[in-house]
Amino acid sequence: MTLTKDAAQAAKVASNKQSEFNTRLRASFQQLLAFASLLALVLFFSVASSNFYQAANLSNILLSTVVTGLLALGTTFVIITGGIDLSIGTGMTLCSVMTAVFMTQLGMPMIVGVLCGVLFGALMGGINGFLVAFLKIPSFIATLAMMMVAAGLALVISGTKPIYTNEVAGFQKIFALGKSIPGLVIPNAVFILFAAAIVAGLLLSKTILGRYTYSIGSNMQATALSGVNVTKWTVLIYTVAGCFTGLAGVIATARLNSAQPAGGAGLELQAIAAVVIGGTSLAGGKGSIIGTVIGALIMSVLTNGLSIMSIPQEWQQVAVGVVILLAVYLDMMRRKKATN
Amino acid sequence: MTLTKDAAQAAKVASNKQSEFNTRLRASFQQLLAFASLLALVLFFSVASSNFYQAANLSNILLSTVVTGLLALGTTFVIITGGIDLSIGTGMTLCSVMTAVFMTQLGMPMIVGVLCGVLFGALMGGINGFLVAFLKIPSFIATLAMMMVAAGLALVISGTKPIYTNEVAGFQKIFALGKSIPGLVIPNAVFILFAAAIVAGLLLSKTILGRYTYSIGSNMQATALSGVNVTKWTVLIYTVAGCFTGLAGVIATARLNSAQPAGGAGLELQAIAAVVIGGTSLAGGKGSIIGTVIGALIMSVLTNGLSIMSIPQEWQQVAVGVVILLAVYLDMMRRKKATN
Amino acid sequence: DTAAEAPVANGKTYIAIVSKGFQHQFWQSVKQGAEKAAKEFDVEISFEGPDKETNVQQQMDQLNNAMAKNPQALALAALDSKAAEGVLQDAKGKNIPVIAFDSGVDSDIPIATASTDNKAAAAEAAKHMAELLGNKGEIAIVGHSQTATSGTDRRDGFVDYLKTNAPDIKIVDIQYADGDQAKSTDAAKTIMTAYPNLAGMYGTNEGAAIGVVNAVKEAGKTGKLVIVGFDSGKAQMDAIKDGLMAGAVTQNPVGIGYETVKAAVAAIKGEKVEKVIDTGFYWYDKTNIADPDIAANLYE
Amino acid sequence: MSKKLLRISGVNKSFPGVKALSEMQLDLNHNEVLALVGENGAGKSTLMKLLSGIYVPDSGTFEIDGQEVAINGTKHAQELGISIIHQEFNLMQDLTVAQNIYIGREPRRAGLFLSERALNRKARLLFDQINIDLDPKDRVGDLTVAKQQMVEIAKALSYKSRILIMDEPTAALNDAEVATMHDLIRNFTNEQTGVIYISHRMDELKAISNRITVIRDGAYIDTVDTESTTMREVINLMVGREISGNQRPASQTPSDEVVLKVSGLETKGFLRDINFELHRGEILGFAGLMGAGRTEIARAIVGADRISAGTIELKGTEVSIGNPAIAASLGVGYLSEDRKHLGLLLERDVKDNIALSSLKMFSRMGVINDKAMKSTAATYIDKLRIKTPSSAQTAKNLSGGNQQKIVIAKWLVKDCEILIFDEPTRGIDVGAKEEIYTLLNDLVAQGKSIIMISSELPEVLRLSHRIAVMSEGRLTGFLSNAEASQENIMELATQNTTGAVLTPLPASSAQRSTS
Ligand SMILES: Nc1ncnc2c1ncn2[C@@H]1O[C@H](COP(=O)(O)OP(=O)(O)OP(=O)(O)O)[C@@H](O)[C@H]1O
Ligand SMILES: Nc1ncnc2c1ncn2[C@@H]1O[C@H](COP(=O)(O)OP(=O)(O)OP(=O)(O)O)[C@@H](O)[C@H]1O
Ligand SMILES: [Mg+2]
Ligand SMILES: [Mg+2]
Repeated sequence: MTLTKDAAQAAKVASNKQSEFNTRLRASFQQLLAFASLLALVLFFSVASSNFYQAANLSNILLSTVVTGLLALGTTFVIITGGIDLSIGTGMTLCSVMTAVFMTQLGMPMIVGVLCGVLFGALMGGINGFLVAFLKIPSFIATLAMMMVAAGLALVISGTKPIYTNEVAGFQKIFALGKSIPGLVIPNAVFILFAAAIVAGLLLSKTILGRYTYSIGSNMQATALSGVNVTKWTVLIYTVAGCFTGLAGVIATARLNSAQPAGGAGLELQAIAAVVIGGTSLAGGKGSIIGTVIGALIMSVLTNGLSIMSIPQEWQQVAVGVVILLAVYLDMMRRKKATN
Repeated sequence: MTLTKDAAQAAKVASNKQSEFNTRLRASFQQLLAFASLLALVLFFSVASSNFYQAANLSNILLSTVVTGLLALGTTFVIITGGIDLSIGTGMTLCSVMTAVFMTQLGMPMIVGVLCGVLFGALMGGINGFLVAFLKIPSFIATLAMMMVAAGLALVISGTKPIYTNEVAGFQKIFALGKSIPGLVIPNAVFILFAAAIVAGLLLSKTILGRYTYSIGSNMQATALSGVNVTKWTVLIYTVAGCFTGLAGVIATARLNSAQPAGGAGLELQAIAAVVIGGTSLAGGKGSIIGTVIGALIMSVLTNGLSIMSIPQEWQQVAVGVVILLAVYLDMMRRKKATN
Repeated sequence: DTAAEAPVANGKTYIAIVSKGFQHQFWQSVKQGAEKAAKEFDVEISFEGPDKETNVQQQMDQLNNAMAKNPQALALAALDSKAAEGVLQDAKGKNIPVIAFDSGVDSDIPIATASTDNKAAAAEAAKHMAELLGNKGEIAIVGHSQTATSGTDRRDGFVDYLKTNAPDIKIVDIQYADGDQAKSTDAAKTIMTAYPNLAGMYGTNEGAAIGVVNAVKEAGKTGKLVIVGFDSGKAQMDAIKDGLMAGAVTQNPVGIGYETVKAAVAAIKGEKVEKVIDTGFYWYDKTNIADPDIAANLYE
Repeated sequence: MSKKLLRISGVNKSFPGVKALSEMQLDLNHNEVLALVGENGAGKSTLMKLLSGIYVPDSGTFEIDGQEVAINGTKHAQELGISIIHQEFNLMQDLTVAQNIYIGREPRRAGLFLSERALNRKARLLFDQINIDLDPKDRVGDLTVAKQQMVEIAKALSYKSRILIMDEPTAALNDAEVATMHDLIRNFTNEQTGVIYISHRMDELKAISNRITVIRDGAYIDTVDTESTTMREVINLMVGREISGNQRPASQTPSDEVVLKVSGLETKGFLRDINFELHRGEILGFAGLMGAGRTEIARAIVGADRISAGTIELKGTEVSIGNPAIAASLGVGYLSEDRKHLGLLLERDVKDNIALSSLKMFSRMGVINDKAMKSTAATYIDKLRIKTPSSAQTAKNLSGGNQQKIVIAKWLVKDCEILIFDEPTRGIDVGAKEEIYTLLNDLVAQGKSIIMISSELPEVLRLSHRIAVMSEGRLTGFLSNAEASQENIMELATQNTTGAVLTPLPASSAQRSTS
């Protein structure tokens, strides 16, 4: 090439730097603005009810975010690959049952039981990944089937009865109230959620796995043509996502002191909603963990706030729907502005 | 132009015709094969239980397909555009409540009430379409919000109580048993389903609306740049889909002689599963009504057959999950073979 | 509706009620009873319950939210007593009296329980079924939940009674349909297809019972099966009046709600409350449906 | 002489209803650029996909340095030293330039962790080496088509490959960038390496290739030495018939009637003070360097992008065009430069694509008349020589050039008063180009008006009555056909610029007669 590296060129480089800085600034501004809906909600409820902005209630909100939050973390990976995971709700239930079985019927020590619970989630995720990547079954269908299978198996394995874990030494501590920050009683489970979020964030932004997650979601064929073993990595990504489902199952068990074999269905939509509110695109290729955490918090602040305000429950549903719409719409508007 | 219309050209035209014929043949072969999973299931259950292949039971199966089937018809349109509709389950419930309100509290004559019920569905669909097309909110989020709003409103409007429609003259006939085919008692509702399927099929394959449905799903941007008013057509397509939700609501009301304000959640996943089992791609651009009908039938044959066999319910769920996987997988294999 | 700040602002007593559900008729009737008592005793209440009776977590969140509103008393129908143990301890620590209702709470903390015995009520239904069938024949059950206690108690009470008192009645199938009328209809119809000789069916709540009635109607087998149900509601009462259904057991959900609030008010005032408030159940059929005693316990 | 670097013989490949290659052969020497030419759908891309492990041949042998190889999979092809730039982009839009180039080969720490800094450094080093002006940190989705093409090229060069296959790499580039690319290729070829180069731009074959292999209808025709052959001979081999061409437009002058008047048009990001008029029966060419803003003007006019200032008048009345649908209803059609993303319905069949803009014409009361659609499609399949087994073939199964023809046909069917064609002949073979030129001339003869954006100057010069030249979002001048030459266009195209610097034109195109 015959580019003459003259003053003009230098000027261009300088202006590039400038615009790069602008881009960065804009990006972090965007991230900041993502908080805005959350803050607006918190502010609103704080004004609306004096019971809302109380240490105990804030800890409630965090607590009620834990399980959905963990599920949302895992499913963020899957959604960024362009897939979807409908099995997380009942899958979490199955993991919960398995954790209880491991610890009570198989008599594993607490730590081992917890580990096996998480690994069981990984196994389920791996199966999802296998179905999607090897058999090329659309993730919606593969995980829908897994959702049904997990719901059924949870009932079969538990004998349709709750399995109680009170006897398992130390297990309740996982969910118990910690007192790490003076004045604020924050349950251990919340720390686990944040630790998990940090791990997820690092995985996604700093590792090969994360890079391929974005790459596959952005253009699977091109990724494959570039010599990346897309099949293998897809299975891995789903497996990682499964770990979060497993962890959610463990924590749900610790919270309820028991594995509840029914239910879980519906949680997947909540978790996916949290992910999407957090700015991750269902088309794949785009998304962030911090967004997901904010999304999950928005969901639980909403539910909590409306209930604290003693809004009749049927109106609560309407309100949640409308606020989700608003949050996503405003977020989109802001993004648009930020990029213009 | 310098085209020489010689013998070679003529030969080429002839071979074009030949290969076009082949393409058609292959396409209909595929369509035929889509029945295969369904037939295999029917065959299996007929052998497994002598009670299965009975006129009365077949009519049961058809009957239990009606509501999900109608929902699946509507959502086929939305899915072909590349969207998704999660609001059909609780939306159907809201339409049911509105139909009952129209006919009892507002005292509309039966026919007008039915029409208004369907139109109310169209309105909801139109709102979904507006959110998706004008505000550019991802359809998953828009319809998830609508799902919550509809669930809430159904309770609010009904005062959380069922609304009974026994007094409405002629209304029950809609669902009642017809005797159109000697020997086989087929409820009117089933005819309505098939009529609706035919209308949907014609809309999709023979009209501009259908063509745009495919085009938008195939490449929205290209369609827009081709001078198609994508926004307007998207709203229309969602509105049409909403009509089917409305119709499902009307029929559900007629069947139960009342509008049941709670519930409906979960139906959307069943309907979407039916659509996808029927070969419509969630990526958009591809799909057919006949496939959806077959998909819906597969779902209800499965549920009915397993329960006729008195399989414990928890195992039924597992079996449904596995069979869905198999059906989709085999269908994919067949398609692959058909195109190779 | 009542403003959020009302309990604090005007110093009215506030009682938080967390039930097992809120959408279904049964729970709406409980709510109605509670509201009636609230008016009568001039207290504020809130009434919440999970979307489904399998959502134990959601109920836990609702319990936590209720506690955050600093109620003077807490009323609870626990989906799982052990899961709720933590909140109960919390309430005890804060000296908030806890009243249990519906199927009760398996714990020492509640100072009173306003409930019916689901098992006994189901046994009553079984008794009538056995009588109507002459102690023999094949029957089936359409349940509303295979995990929620109300579902399992109403199933087990029924099954156990027949096992001991009418061993010739064979329960050939039990299917669960979430208390959804349409699903229950489909389930009941498949059962009838699978067991053509079926002589009777039992639905464990309003949705299940009406589903059974619908199924019999749709299958054209009106009058050929003995149907017993649970709960009330207009459709079920109509079915009984029309002779489609032999009868049903009703609990007194309005009474449960009323008694719960009444007990809570008493507890707040430091008055003594009965440990067990049995709100009872009643068998009703064509013959007694209009009796004032019975009618008072039925709801449309 | 040593063994051939690559030798292909007896290769057959069929798709359902199409025999794409039959008994194909080809050989590539060391230190050689072998051009591969043929009409649209001749089988060039298919052959290259066999080489790069995407398709498996039905039969045939491949030898590298005399060693027979069976290529199974893309990764294997890479290991054998074959790297390819596909005709269609294979980029991850959401990743950055550097991330795209080194996907699957990113510098790692502890096997799992990424080092973004090392990655960007590596990319920058590569760009310096091969002298490409790209920022490693730019998101690929934000780049123009031309820049994306550069990313593809950089990616292919980043593999230490011996055989580089380039499938129409210059289709999206203008002459200056083409020259850059040719330099890249010259630097790449040495005693160990060779290049297979596919292009429909005849002028550049002379500039870059050593030999030219011609194929037709999936069969091998001949290989000639570039030095000793004229392009006319190559074209005749290619199409098997005589092609007329290379005249400037017939002296028939456009009328004075102004059909489109753009005044003071600006967009928020880029365009500044755009003023021009389009006359009835005129072809107004738009020339400019990559990123000059031609596409952006077109998009702004049809309402695909928002305008921040300015007015648009159609036949003297001011109009406000909010979206392309309004534009189309006012008789303004826009053919996008990016056929894959903005032009085609890949999953739909040929006739659906052709009829997309004019569905209303093929329907009565909303009901589609499939027969009419089919016969119209057949007409254009004939007219534009679209190579397809039938009008029911799925668009994605057509060759790139034939896909482009479908997109053109779509707008020919629509019957717009004003057509804006953005790089209409991208990827189209010489023969078909002539036919399209004829069609465009026919259209203006009928009184239609055309804006033609093209990066191929000879094409602009040949067709346009007037040429508007752009640079960095501004119109820098208008030239009448008579006064325009490649030189004065380039002068205007680089006027007022700060960064981009005039690059000498490729020898071949500069020499081309423009009589
Ligand atoms: N996947 C496919 N399925 C069916 N037919 C195909 C497929 N891929 C290519 N073809 C057909 O094979 C023939 C050769 O196509 P190919 O893409 O190799 O042409 P090409 O020489 O690269 O043309 P162009 O210059 O237009 O890019 C064409 O007729 C095309 O329609
Ligand atoms: N999607 C985009 N995001 C950001 N900037 C863009 C985008 N598309 C174009 N641009 C910028 O807009 C300007 C004009 O680009 P445009 O595509 O109109 O140029 P062009 O003259 O058509 O050139 P070519 O098509 O040959 O690249 C360029 O500076 C380009 O960088
Ligand atoms: Mg090609
Ligand atoms: Mg351009």
